[in-house]
Amino acid sequence: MVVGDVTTGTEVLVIGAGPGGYVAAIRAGQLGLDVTLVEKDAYGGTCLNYGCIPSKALISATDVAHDAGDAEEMGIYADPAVDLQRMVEWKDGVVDQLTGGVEKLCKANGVNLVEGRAEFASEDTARVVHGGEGQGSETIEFEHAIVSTGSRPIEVPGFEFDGEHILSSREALALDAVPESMVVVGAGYIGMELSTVYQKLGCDVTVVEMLDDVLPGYEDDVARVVRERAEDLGVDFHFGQAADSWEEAGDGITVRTENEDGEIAEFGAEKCLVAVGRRPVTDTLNLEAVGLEPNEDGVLETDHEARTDVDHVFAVGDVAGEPMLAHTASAEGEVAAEVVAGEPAALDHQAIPAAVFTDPEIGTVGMTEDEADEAGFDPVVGQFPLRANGRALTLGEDEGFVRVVGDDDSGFLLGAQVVAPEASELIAELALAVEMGAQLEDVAATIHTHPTLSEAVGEACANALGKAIHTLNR
Amino acid sequence: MVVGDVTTGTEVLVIGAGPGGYVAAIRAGQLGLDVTLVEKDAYGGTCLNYGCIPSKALISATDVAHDAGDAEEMGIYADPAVDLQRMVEWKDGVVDQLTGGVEKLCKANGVNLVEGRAEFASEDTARVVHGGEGQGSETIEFEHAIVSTGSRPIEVPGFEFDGEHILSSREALALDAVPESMVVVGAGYIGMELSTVYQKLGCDVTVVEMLDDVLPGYEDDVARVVRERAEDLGVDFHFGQAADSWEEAGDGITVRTENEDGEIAEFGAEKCLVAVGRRPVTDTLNLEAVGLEPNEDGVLETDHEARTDVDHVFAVGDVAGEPMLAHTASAEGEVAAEVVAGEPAALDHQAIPAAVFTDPEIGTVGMTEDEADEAGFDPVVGQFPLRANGRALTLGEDEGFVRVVGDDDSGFLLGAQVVAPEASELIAELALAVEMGAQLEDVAATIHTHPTLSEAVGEACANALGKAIHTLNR
Amino acid sequence: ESSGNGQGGRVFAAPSARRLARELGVEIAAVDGSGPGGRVTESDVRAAAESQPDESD
Ligand SMILES: Cc1cc2nc3c(=O)[nH]c(=O)nc-3n(C[C@H](O)[C@H](O)[C@H](O)COP(=O)(O)OP(=O)(O)OC[C@H]3O[C@@H](n4cnc5c(N)ncnc54)[C@H](O)[C@@H]3O)c2cc1C
Ligand SMILES: Cc1cc2nc3c(=O)[nH]c(=O)nc-3n(C[C@H](O)[C@H](O)[C@H](O)COP(=O)(O)OP(=O)(O)OC[C@H]3O[C@@H](n4cnc5c(N)ncnc54)[C@H](O)[C@@H]3O)c2cc1C
Repeated sequence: MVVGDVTTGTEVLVIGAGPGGYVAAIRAGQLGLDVTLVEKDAYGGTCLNYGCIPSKALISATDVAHDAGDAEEMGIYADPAVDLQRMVEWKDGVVDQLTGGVEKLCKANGVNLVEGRAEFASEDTARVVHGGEGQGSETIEFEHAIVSTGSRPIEVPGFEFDGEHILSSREALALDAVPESMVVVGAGYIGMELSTVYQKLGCDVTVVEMLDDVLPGYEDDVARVVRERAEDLGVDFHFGQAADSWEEAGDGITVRTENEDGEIAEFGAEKCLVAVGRRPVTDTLNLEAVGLEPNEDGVLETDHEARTDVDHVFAVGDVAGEPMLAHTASAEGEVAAEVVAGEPAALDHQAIPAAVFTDPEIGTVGMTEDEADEAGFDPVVGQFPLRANGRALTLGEDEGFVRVVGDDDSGFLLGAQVVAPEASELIAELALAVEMGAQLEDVAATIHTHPTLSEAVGEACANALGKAIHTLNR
Repeated sequence: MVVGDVTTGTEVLVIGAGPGGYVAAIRAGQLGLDVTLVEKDAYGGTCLNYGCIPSKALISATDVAHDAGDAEEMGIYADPAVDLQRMVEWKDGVVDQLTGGVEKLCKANGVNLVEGRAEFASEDTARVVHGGEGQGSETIEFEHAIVSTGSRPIEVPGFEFDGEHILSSREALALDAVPESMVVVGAGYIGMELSTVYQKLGCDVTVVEMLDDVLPGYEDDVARVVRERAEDLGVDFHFGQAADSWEEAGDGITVRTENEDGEIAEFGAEKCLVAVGRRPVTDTLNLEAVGLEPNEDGVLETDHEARTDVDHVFAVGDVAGEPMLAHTASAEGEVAAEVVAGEPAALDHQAIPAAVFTDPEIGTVGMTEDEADEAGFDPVVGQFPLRANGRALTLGEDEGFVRVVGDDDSGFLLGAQVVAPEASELIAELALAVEMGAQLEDVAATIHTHPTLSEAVGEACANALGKAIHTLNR
Repeated sequence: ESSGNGQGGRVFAAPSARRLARELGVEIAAVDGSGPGGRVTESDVRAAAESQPDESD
């Protein structure tokens, strides 16, 4: 045994304190379990430190400046200057407040916090190497383990992150000055959120994407609204282009891409952000020791109780695969903790909403029309354009729509696609409706406050029933 | 018969084209009824022309300017200049777009539009005097009438609206320059919304209110959040003061108020806005001719089908009394049209949400804790502070809370009080929940997107059940 | 085939009813709903639990 090594025991060992892990730990603590949470880096994980929160902070702050500079039509004359370093410091303050809160909540719920990197040593022990030189290590015996080690950005071959020329989203959220120009590789949600921010901050953004539109996985008409707005802002898109190589050139770099036909294109920029997806963190856990093996995508597969193939080991969050979203991680974390505590919990959610914080935002939940059709339903669709919504006009933001998909036979609401200002909030009502097994009529007959964007939600449902007031019904 | 007088007939005569009347007319048209809509002034009524829409347009535009000027902490340096005249023109453009839309929708649904002032002539006829000199008049025979003549601002004796010194909300929404200073009489929702706008535009606002806090009718802790924010902005409040008289003084006026003890106070200002409530418009309709009489508050009383004491006459919207809200007017309008068409419609809504567009906003629906108690429920309350919500922090707006009231025995959600950014949108999910008879658990178990303000809604419900994650449970 | 509970992986019941089903050991996707559109209510779940053979030993 090395110097400083001790052995401790716990009922529940949680590895990784992101929104999957810390929520699992708090819930386990609430349920009276003895729980130990190990984190090697920062409480709150990717989400609070390098993901959701920093990105939304910069998006919102940028909008405050950008909107004021773009409102002459409203009689507002301003030429805001942005000090990115100070904006990033403000963002760091927000992060600190939230991560500090997570730490306090863990303690208040009786969670033992251990700083260090954990790996499995056997079926029921893990070794934790504490951070920092000579801090020693410890062995933790556990009855149950919850793995919540999250994910890391995928690197494109030849584009290793160096923090100077080639950035991951993490570094792009902590720059101290706005680059003059940036090539963004990947038009998924992270690439699109950050392209929008930097373009609004005055950076010339060029997006290169292998597929033929932004936001793969979203329906064409949803993606189009976001792409057209980004184009209006000045973002330059190149589709069907795979990032091939790069080299330094003058003060910046040249990024080379290749299309299907093998044709090469070159894009000069100060920096390059690579955002082509994320991969579960399973390679550093010594999973064999506990008898587990991730699948070919690096994912720890789980059942409806968030349990892996090894009965007393659970996996939640990004490490358990798609959808890689913070609220999925937390929902899974709660279920895992409750199952460990012997409660009849299950991952039987009918509705996992998702949001993209572009301009305008996107919010989706449940099935698209095509998905409903494939699932054997008889889809009926209702739609309402934002330009017919009074609140959208008073906000000066009238692009987008609310679409709902129901089943014609039963009237059940099956899903919704919203592209609109505050779509991330509007989707909440629709998620509740889908989760509860509401009918289109239930939402249409609910009174929506005037003047609000949520009136468009009610009207889209009414439209599916042929009785919307503020749009013509099919 | 006077020159130019003609007699026409209609199945449904709708008097007044506000959100009550035009929605009734469109719905009646959709249901295949022959419908005539008479409006003396402007399509869309108070709501679109002088109320909801203009006020929200100015609130939102003002915030664009104000937020940017108040964001040094975020690294944003701006000193926006506002040209109120241009802002009001932009607002007028928004109004025109919406009122034009209303007119088009009426026509598309086969509604006969008649411009002029209507009054009853007999049990089944109304006389319409067309607008403008020599435009003539017509007599309309109707089978059913829907009265939707709305309301007008109450005048305080001695404070007759003159459009120069003493303003109603309508005039305050159409000024061509920001006054240096303004006394606002009345701290109800209209007074508070406009005080906030003008203070943010640089006007020194003094609010005098007879009662002892802002927003009478709202719970103390809800009102307090809004009052304190307004005070931080610089609004000067004087409670327990009744407006007594005013006189010109130099370039402006002096407003005199009196407290309970008969003590007089004086407030100098450039202008005075009086916003002490609204009263139904029933005095110009010649109601006796149709056999109706309003109650002592000027209200036309109606039953659950929006029907008055006279079987074939309905009343909807402000003219039918509290709550005087645009979405109530529209909901009543739909019901009246459906009842006329022989559908089994009724005003059986369980949840009428309401919003106040102050800073932060307020959204409420259903019962407060006290109301639940009085109604014989066993109230259980859940609350979640915005400062523990990640999205609120990333918006730099972390004041306020979400509160939910449930019944401990049955678990049913009975009501909610939200004071938060976007409270007007957040209340939509809670209104659906109350309307559908959801339990606290249903909302708590629904996954809310991260990071959104609506997570606070889910957590408030979880808190009521003793299992919120991001706040300590009682 | 008519749409209904359990179709396309969807269960048309409120979370509270689904939790009750788990507590009572009822497979909710197999319960015929009596609510609007065939929505499964708490009383449907209770009825299903009562008519279900006792599987405990
Ligand atoms: C730029 C960006 C924006 C995003 N925006 C959103 C958004 O708006 N909404 C949304 O829902 N999702 C968003 N996401 C995704 C979201 O961040 C993840 O889905 C979420 O963080 C997953 O949570 P998790 O708990 O599974 O893992 P993580 O948050 O990744 O946390 C894992 C933790 O485990 C720790 N760890 C790993 N290995 C070990 C070990 N061996 N020992 C000890 N500790 C270990 C890590 O240090 C980390 O703290 C975004 C991601 C990025 C990158
Ligand atoms: C400043 C302000 C802000 C407001 N903000 C909100 C808000 O945010 N949300 C909300 O829900 N409510 C708000 N309201 C209240 C809202 O405007 C009213 O509740 C709503 O307009 C009521 O609709 P209505 O159809 O009953 O009447 P109105 O909108 O008042 O319409 C009545 C119409 O009838 C016409 N009329 C009257 N008499 C006759 C006649 N004899 N012949 C022909 N036509 C006639 C009038 O010209 C008018 O167009 C606000 C009000 C004000 C003043």
